[in-house]
Amino acid sequence: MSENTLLEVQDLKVHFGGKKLFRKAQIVHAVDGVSFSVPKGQTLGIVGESGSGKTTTALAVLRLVPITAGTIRIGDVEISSLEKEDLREARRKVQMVFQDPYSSLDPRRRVGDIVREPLDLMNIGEEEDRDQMVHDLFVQVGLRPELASLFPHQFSGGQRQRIGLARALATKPELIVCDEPVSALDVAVQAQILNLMRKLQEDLGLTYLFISHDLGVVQHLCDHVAVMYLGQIVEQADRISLFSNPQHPYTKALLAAVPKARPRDGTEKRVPLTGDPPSPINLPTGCRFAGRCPVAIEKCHSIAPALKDRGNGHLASCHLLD
Amino acid sequence: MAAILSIKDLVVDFKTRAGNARVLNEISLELESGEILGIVGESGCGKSMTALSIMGLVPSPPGKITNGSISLDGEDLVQASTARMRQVRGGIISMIFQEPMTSLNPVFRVGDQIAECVLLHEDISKADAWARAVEMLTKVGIPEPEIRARAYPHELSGGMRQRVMIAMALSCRPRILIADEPTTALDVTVQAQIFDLLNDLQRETGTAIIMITHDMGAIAELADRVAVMYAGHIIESGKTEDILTNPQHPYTRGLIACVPHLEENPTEDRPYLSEIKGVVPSLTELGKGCAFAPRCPYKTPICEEERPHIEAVDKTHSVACYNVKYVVAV
Amino acid sequence: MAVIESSQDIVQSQSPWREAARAFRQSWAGMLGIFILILVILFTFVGPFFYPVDPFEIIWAPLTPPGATERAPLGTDYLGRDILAGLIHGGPATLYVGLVAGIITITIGILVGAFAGFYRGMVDEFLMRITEFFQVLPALLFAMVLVTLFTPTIYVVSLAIGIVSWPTTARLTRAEFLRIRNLEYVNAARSIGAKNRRIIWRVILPNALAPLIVAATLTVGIAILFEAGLSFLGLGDPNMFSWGLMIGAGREYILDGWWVVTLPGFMIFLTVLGFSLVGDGLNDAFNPKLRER
Amino acid sequence: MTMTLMVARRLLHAFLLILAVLVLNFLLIHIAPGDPADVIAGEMGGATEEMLADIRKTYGLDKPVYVQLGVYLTRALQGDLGQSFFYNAPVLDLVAGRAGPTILLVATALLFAVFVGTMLGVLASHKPKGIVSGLVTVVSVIGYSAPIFWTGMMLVILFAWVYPIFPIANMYDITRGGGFFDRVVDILYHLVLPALTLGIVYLAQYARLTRASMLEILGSDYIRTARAKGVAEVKVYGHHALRNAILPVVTIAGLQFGSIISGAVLVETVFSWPGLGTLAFESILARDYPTILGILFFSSLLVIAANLITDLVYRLVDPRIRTGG
Repeated sequence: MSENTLLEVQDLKVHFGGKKLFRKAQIVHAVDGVSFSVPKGQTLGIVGESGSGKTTTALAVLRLVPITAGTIRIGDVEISSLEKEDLREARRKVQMVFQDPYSSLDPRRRVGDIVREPLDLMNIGEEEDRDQMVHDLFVQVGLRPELASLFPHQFSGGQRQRIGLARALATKPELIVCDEPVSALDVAVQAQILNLMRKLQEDLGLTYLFISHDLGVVQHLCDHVAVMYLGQIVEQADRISLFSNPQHPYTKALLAAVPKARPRDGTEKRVPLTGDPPSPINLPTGCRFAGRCPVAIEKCHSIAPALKDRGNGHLASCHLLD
Repeated sequence: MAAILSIKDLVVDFKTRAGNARVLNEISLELESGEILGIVGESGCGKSMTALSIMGLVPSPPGKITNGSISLDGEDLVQASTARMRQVRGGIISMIFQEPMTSLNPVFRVGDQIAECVLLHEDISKADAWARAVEMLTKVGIPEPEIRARAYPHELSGGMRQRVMIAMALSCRPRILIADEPTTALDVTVQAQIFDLLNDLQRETGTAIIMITHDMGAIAELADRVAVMYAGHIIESGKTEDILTNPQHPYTRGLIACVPHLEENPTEDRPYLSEIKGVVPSLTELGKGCAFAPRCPYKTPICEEERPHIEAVDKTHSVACYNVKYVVAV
Repeated sequence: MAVIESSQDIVQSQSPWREAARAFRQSWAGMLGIFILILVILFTFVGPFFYPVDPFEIIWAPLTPPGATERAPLGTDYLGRDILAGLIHGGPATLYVGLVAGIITITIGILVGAFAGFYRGMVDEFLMRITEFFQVLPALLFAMVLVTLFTPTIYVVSLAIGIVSWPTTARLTRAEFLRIRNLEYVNAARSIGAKNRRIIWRVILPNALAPLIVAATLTVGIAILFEAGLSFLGLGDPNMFSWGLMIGAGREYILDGWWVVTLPGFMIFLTVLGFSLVGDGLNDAFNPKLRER
Repeated sequence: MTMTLMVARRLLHAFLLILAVLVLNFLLIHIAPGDPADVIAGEMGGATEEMLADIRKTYGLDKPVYVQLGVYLTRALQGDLGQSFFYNAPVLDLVAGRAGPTILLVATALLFAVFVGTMLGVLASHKPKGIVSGLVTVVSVIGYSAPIFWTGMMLVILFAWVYPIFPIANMYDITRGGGFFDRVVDILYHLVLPALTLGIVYLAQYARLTRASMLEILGSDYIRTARAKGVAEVKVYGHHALRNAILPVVTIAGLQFGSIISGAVLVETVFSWPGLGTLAFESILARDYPTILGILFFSSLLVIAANLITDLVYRLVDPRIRTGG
């Protein structure tokens, strides 16, 4: 693990389901052997479609879902092996911003209390200073502090996301995991929040793990990008390399599928992917993408390709690149 | 080409506890046969209400069309009888919706839901209607259509369901298809499939499409012309090309600029996104001036005094803004 | 709903509970229910001071109809006891059983439902099997058996009603917990260091409380009906004067004197109606969306 | 998941529930104050020492508790629910003889409540602020709040004094002759008031439930789809919305079956309907424990059976369950 790596995830597996009385076990391989690391002060984006396991990965980093296998290290703490009180303490270093601005704030609590709660629970600062800290957090995320006595339903979606950010910042975390933080917002508000997140990163030296399905947003915000498909990373590279030189057929298809906000000139005819991603319950053998892959060969259906370095740290898993 | 649908000065009011909300404010639109018209805007701008007004499905109460006309080949749909509107809906104008997961009735087979539509509008036997349903499913690219026709909605994926919705909407060969955010709820690769499908079907059948979306990308993919809506007004309209490359209204410019668009060859240089300050105003509290004035960086005193009318800047491009020239200059 | 603009407008905080209280005050059902309950309480708790007649005492000829004598304005029962005195003195016991049984029901129900819904898995499976088992037993028959096997005191009756009634509350609580535990603010609470105990009682429960409060209100009414049913079958506490007891005793004489059963039955109806209406009002108050329909 | 496997699983489940009810009965006998043999004999049976000894022997009451449980379960599963000393007959015969009328009463009331209730609910949902809607709300609150036996008695007063048109007691008129058909008509005639009393409470609830779920469904996306393809309003209500709105009614009706049986106990007592309820009432007066426990067991069986049926019905009306497993 290099000096400035903040988050390191190795061979993470999260499987759901299992034993039930009188019922056959159905195991969902939500995350199936994922490894990545994020350097301090930078942003790793994880993109993928629904069912790719990107959100589960995010939750696993905070230990909000049970981990089946693998290690997660934040700084010098191996968070994946902690339990109970140690885990609770360790969560101070990593916080989360959620997708849905309407369900991520407890509707029965004043927003000031929502932001103050982590300070109380984690015992941060002196009790009498905490009101001031809440005040400062509000200012930091661009909200008027006198609004602290209001309830969440009195705020707009964008403002709620700001409150969510303030809550996440309260424990002074090093890593913030963002699960689609702007996808529920209107585009104009989305820009405000993205800019705020960038500013906070610059001011506080935050590290982000940024989960999104929106490639435009990921390209704008992230330094490194990992592409997930059915619980696995199929390609991972730095921002410029990934977008200008995608290797994996899935990444290529994904990029080609994004509508471009410029007039059609008739030259771009994408190769559309057919069908939907298969379910993470009955996984295909071989490469998981083979069933939809426009260039799959026989081998792809029987042997799973390995995620290998294709030069300059650009990782991709595809037999055709070997 | 002649307009098959023309909306004139349409006004829709909603009674709310906070007062009267003018959801649509003197909307005028023309749809030519065989074209794809995009309507773009943020949530609450009135784009979906425009669609529901055309379909005669404005929820009433609390909503009401208080002024204007919607004429379909010269016939005013606002004045049309309920019986006539039932013929129009699904027969002449049909519609698909944003949420394919909830837009199909969960307790009926998808084939029956399509066949029902055919039976409502054509004098045809049940067996023939079912055959048509299967044929439509084939047309929208559903594999094994005979088997899938017997499936229930929950047995299909989101993309499949949206295809079923399209099959149902086109089953009676309508002249106009209204697509309300048809791909918003879908994954990006599935979204691309639906775009291609709509494009192909449009070319094949010549059905005119009204495409409602918040996504300039979707507009660029499909639309020939675009109308941009803000707070119940159309503030700009024109050819897709012109709107995308040469937007005139400050709001349109902001809407395009605030989205981080995917670039094929990104550089290290990443400026902050440009923002539209503030939030969309509440429709019950609109002043007499331009609805966008409170957020507009170019506003002048007159903007807050009197609402600008939409005026042509050239043959195909119209804008509702007093400061068009100034905006263009900047 | 007011959305705060960036301008300097001052906005009042709107607590969800206070909003609900305001909505409740505007609901005619809720206010009517409160009014009825106040009347009933005044009648049975203040009544004795104005009408000090012993309900067990025989004061006039049996089965005297209402209005026939000034001594018993609402008539007498089959032994010649004053009906009005009975109505006044029968209230506290009935209300007591209703409240105690209601509290037992809600407590067991919330505990079982909360743990099942929060921990899921085997805990859920186990608790739900028990709940299901209790739902299979016809409640009144089960309560009848319990009361017959033990002595029918007011405590046994309350306990029996509580034991047979909790499954509905448990299911409701569980459903709410299952719904809420998937919401993002629960994950948020966990990630800022809240322990399970805090998440169950301080995060999820307050948000599940609205339907539970409605259910609790209705449960008191149901418990009162239950007590009435048991008394009607002759299984009430014979030493406590209650409306149910009057009905049970007068049942045989219904065709000889309609008032013997009708009047205490009406008191029970009125009381339960009060609770039902309050429950309705609360339901409307907690679901503003339904109200606008 | 195949249908047979599903049915097999449900049956196993039902069997376990039956066992659990028997265990509960066993526990109740032993928890009750006094000698279990006395309980089994029945307090009012005036049991002799000889009889008690006999009972102790049959039920193995001198053996360890688990042996006793084993004996009890084996006997019960073979259909031996004990002997009623009060009626001097096997409990099984008593219960079986009275089950028919109760099932008739409960089924009639339930079907009446579900059909009429649903129809009223649909009507009410058409105009959520209209007269029917208001009526449904008022009647359901009243029906919910009135003690069921009291409602029954009010009907008795009404139809015995004011308009004596319906019989107010018993299941048929023994003085009347006639063939099988006449007897059936006579029974139905006697059934009117008890079934009405029992049904009305649930009718009002189902009407209200249907109204609420109709209102929710009428605002859903797929109803908008139906309207967008030109479906007439009558069919939107009666076909597209109702098929979905009926689902919660089926669920609740299944869950409430136990409570309906409880209601039947009271209604039967009011109208002297010769079912399990009157039997329960009589045996409680006589402290005839074996019979009471037998009734509790048998009515639990009815609920379990009803739940199985509900389950199957639900599978028929909701395709999501059918294929979802």
